[in-house]
Amino acid sequence: MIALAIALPALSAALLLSLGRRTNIWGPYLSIAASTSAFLVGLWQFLLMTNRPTEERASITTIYEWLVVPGTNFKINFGLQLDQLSVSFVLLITFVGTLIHIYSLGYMSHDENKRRFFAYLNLFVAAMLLLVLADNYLLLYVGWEGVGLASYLLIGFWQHKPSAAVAAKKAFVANRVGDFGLSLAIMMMFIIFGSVSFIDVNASVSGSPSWVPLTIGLLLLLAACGKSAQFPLQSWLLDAMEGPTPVSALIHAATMVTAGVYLIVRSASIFNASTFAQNTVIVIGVISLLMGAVIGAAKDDIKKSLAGSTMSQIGYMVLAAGLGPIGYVFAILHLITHGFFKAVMFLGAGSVMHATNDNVDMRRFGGLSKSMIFTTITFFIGYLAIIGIPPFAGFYSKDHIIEAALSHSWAAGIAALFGAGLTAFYMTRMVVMTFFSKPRWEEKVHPHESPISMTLPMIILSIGAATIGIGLTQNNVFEHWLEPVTGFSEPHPPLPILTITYITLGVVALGVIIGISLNRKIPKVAPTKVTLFTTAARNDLYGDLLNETLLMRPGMKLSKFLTIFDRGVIDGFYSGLGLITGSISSRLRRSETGFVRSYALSIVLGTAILVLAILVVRL
Amino acid sequence: MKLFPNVSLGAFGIDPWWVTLIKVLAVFVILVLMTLLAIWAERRIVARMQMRIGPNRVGPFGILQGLMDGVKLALKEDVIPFTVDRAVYILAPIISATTAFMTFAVIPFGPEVSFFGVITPLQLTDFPVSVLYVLAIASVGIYGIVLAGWSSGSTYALLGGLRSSAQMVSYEIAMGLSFVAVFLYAGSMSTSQIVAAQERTWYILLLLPSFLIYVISMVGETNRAPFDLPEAEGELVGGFHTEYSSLKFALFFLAEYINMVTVSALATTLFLGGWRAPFPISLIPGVNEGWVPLIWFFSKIAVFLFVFIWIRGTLPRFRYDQFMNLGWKILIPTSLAWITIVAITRGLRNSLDLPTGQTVALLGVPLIAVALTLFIRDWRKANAEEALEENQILVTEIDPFAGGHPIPPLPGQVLVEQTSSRQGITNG
Amino acid sequence: MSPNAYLVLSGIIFSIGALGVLLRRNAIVAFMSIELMLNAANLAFVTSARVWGNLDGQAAAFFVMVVAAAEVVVGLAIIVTIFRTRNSASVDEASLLRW
Amino acid sequence: MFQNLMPLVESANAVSFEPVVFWITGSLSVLGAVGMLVSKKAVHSALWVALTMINLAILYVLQSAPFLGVTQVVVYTGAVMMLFLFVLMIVGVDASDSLIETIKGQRMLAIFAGLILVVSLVLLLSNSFYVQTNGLETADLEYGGNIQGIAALLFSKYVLIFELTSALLITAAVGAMVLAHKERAVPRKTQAQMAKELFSSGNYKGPLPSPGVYARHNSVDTPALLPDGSVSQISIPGPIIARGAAKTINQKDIDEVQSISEGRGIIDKEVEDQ
Repeated sequence: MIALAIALPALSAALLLSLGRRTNIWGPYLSIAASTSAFLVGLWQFLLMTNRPTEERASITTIYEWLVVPGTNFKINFGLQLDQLSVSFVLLITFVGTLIHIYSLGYMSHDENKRRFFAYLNLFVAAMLLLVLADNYLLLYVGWEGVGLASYLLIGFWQHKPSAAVAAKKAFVANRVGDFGLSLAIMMMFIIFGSVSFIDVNASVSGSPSWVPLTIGLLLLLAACGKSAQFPLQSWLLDAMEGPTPVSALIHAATMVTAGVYLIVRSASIFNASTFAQNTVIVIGVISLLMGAVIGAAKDDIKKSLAGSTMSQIGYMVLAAGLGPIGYVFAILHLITHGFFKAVMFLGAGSVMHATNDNVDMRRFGGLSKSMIFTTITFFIGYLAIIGIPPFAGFYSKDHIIEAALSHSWAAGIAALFGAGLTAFYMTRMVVMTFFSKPRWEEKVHPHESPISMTLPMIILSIGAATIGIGLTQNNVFEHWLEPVTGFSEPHPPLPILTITYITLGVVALGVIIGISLNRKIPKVAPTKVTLFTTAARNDLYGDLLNETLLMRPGMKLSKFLTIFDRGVIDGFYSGLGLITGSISSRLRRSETGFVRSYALSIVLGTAILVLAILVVRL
Repeated sequence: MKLFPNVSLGAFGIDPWWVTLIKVLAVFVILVLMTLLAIWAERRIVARMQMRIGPNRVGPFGILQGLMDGVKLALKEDVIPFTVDRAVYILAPIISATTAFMTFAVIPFGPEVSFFGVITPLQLTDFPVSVLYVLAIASVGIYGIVLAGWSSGSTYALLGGLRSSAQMVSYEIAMGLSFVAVFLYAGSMSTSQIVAAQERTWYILLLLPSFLIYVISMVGETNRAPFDLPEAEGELVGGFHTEYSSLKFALFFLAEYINMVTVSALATTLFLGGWRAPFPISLIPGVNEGWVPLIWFFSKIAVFLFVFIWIRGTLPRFRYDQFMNLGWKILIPTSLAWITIVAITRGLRNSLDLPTGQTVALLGVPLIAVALTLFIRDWRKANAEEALEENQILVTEIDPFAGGHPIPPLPGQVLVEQTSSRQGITNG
Repeated sequence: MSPNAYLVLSGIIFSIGALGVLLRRNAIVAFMSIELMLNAANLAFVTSARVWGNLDGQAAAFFVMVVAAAEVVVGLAIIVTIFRTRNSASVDEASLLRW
Repeated sequence: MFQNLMPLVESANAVSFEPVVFWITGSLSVLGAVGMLVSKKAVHSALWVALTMINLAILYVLQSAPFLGVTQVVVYTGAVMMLFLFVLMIVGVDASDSLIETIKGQRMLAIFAGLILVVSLVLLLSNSFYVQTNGLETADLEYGGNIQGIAALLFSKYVLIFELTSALLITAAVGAMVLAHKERAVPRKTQAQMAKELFSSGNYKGPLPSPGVYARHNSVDTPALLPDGSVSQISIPGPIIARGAAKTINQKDIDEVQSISEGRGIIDKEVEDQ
């Protein structure tokens, strides 16, 4: 049944891509219908699940036996695991996905390749659902690559722009680095555990020597870093903003980039078994969360700024996931709330771009609240949610993460707290620069509200962003919901919880105030006389440089060496083989005289010898 | 599953050696005599048809003329041209004559008779595949002609040989196919069994199409007029035996006449009830017993021989391509269709126990209907084509620019005045 | 009479046929040799049928004949075509397909 | 040849005619095979093969396979070998092969291989593979005879093969036609067209009119007159014209020709002369 949720979008994508231009008219609607029905299927499954007692909620459906190696007991099923964790994802993906489909209808209405766009969106939904529903790592890997492909296609959707094409390539390559880790991890599981299904791996990880979960965990972390744009593989995310904004909202904010967090949470047993791996996760999370916030604060491009924010928020999730049982639930909770508020803000940004002739420079915005009332309100709700003002969603998730971090270590806690302040700062900066302050747009720009198909998803998402946090944390309902899958233990922070909350709110307020006060006067062009730190932040904190020096140059050197090695030694060996074969052949082929009778002679000789042999044996 | 009763050829192969020897001699003598008579008859009858008298000097009515001709041929100088392939050249007429004699071994002359106290059938021998044997020997007989043509080293002879063998091979197919219906009805390929199976009804009545095809192909098979193309003297001089003379030529001559007798005898055996008396006479008791049937048998052969001669005196020679067309495009397809019908009829009768009459009605009516519709359709088509040809002189006018793109007129069409359409173009 | 005599005869004729293929250059004669080999095989079939006391061997021989006929038809057509283009029926001259 | 065998065939197992026939026909068939091998002319080879095949047919009949025996003659001798002869005559009537070997070592190796084959086959096959002969009497009687037995086999057990073979045959026939077919670039000329071409070239191909036709003198130097009275230039041999010896025509002749062609008859010579 749940397979339908995957099959429908996949089928729709296949139809739209294979039938081509003739589906131009009805294609987008089919696509929306597929996505909606996937959501309905997910919802129904969810309702069915809630009606069952806790122990019976998880289920695995084997569609068919996928890979069977005869003679061994190795076997991989094409199985779908529907449990509390995956169903949460299914709902998030399909719900936000459907809304963004609808949004795209308005946003992409003038694009002539709309049909292709929708096909890719469907492809993404199908792949993402496969990723979260897979019951083993290999099938997850299929979905993982599928979303990578969809992401690549969508970032490069406007391939005619060189920047978009390059960005797509960059995203693809950066993701490959992560995928390399995932594939190695899967191979290790296969070798060590003899199985790649979640259940078997969970069962056998506890009995294995300590280096096993450590290695696998680090490899999985590498994969998560690639997919979720965490340090040091973060640089592609900012460039990915070259894609259409709905894509940024859906893939590069709400869903795909969180796949890394899902992977870590799904592999909880592995990380639980290795403290070092867990600590690495925390470190990565902290670095990413601070880096993202700093980048977000320095960027003038609204989408890039939001991207930095995404990186930062995912840093929070990774941090939470690294905290172990006390953090998994909050990682997922933050993931969901983030899915809503970040989506609404991206959609808002898209709406703003729509209104200002696709401008993304915040220095050319300002005062848009007067002409775009819905956008402003929904964006503001998202803003309140992300900086963590109660009762908006972000407050509940982020506050819990900070508590959990504090209960793990002071360092992590304070970093998280600092990150919250930074978040407040750059978000305030963004809101002020965009919606308030004086209008700085160009002459020909006439800001206007977006059509209903765009505002409606924003409104729905903003309602979610406002209410979902309180809804999910009421009576610890989400903790209990996820507990059977991820496990949960109450964090015990060194300070009373209420105190922490107040401190957090204080830090946030400080960030807001700084943000407002620093942005009283906004120059139309970014000032050049700035501190070294700002320059670094504007340059993504030299993430690209880091990648270049750490990975690219040594990689190129290695490649060059390998090329020489390949040409000289390996090719030499095989060319030598070829030469030997060739020279033998050119001598042997002389026997092919072209005379039928010579060939017949060899046949008859053979027959004669055969008969002779029979004779000898009989005698 | 037994479709047919056990065939018993027990009467054959048990003769004492001297009976067999006498039979062999008898067959040989009869064939030679028949040849002599046939030659005489042919000359006399054709002469009569051409308002001449024919040979009338040697013996009463010139009846010994054939013998005299033979003696004359034997006494002539035997010329062997320089370019021949000697061995084959000599072998060829021998093959021709030998095979001609051999065929007759399986022809039944009559029922079982008392032969100096030995009860034996009036037939040299018989075996389950006698008729096939006839075909086999006939196909070997072609070698004589081909080899004669080849070994002569002369273009005329070669072409004649090739023609004649192509002709015989082609007509052998039609001939073989015409046998199939007989086999289906008789349930046997042995001549004596086939004659036995015709005790009540002769197959000429049941299988008339087969009979007609056989008669046509037997004329072709024996290279007789109007199918005597291999020796079409206007084109090929004497055909394959152009270079032969004296006794060798006599052998070919002999072979041709023996073959005539043989195919006639085979036709008699397969379609005319063999040695049985014709219908009203057959009611008289005793006519189908003892030595009497020899009369009927030889009368039937005589009738066939007369037909051979008659045709020769009447019909002009075919052109080669027409002749081949007749064989391949008419006789063989017709045979095939006919065999199919016969097979279905037999099959229905065997499996459903339908009497032949009902089967024929069951199959025949739709078949005739189909044939009629096809015929009417073709006839109409032909009429329509004829009308079309007549109407082709009708001139129609076409506007070359009607479709916006100029087109040339078809035959019989003329262009309308150009000015108006030109104007149309410029205005538009 | 022992059936082995027939088999030996079949073997001898088969060998002569094989030799014919090896020694004769005329394509048509080579072809005849192949027919000879097939005939030898047929003789063995017929003999075996008699030895085993069932007719399957004869049926097999029958099929061999039919297939041989088909083979001859096509083979000779090929020879004629080759003769038309190269004006020769020697198997040695059609030797372009070599190194 | 055949008919005298029948008694032997019918009781082949009982009467010891079989060895006699076998030794005669067997020797003949080997003779034919060897003859094929050594004949210079392909036609001779074909005849030798035909001899072998006929003898093999007799051996079939001898071994209770009368149907196969006859089929052998019809198919192999009558059709296959005849086809060979046809082709031989098409591709060169008097082509006689040189028996000198051109491939180095071929003959020696071939004979070597052939010897091994013959010797080992003979040793192998004479070494009693089959100890006893069951004979076909019971098998034949089961269906009522040899032909019926083969027919029953062909149309029951081997019916699929039978159908496949028929498909093969028809394919082969079509294939042969395609192979032997010569694509014509232009349609073949009819006899009438060829005649027209011949004469329309202006080069007169018919018999020349004899000199002196419609002329006063029946001699070579007198030109013939055509029915309309004009002079036919080709009626006098060229050398005579070249020598200037040709007679001229006077009006009287022309009138007379016209008179003849109009049916008024010859103008009385004597009257005219006077």
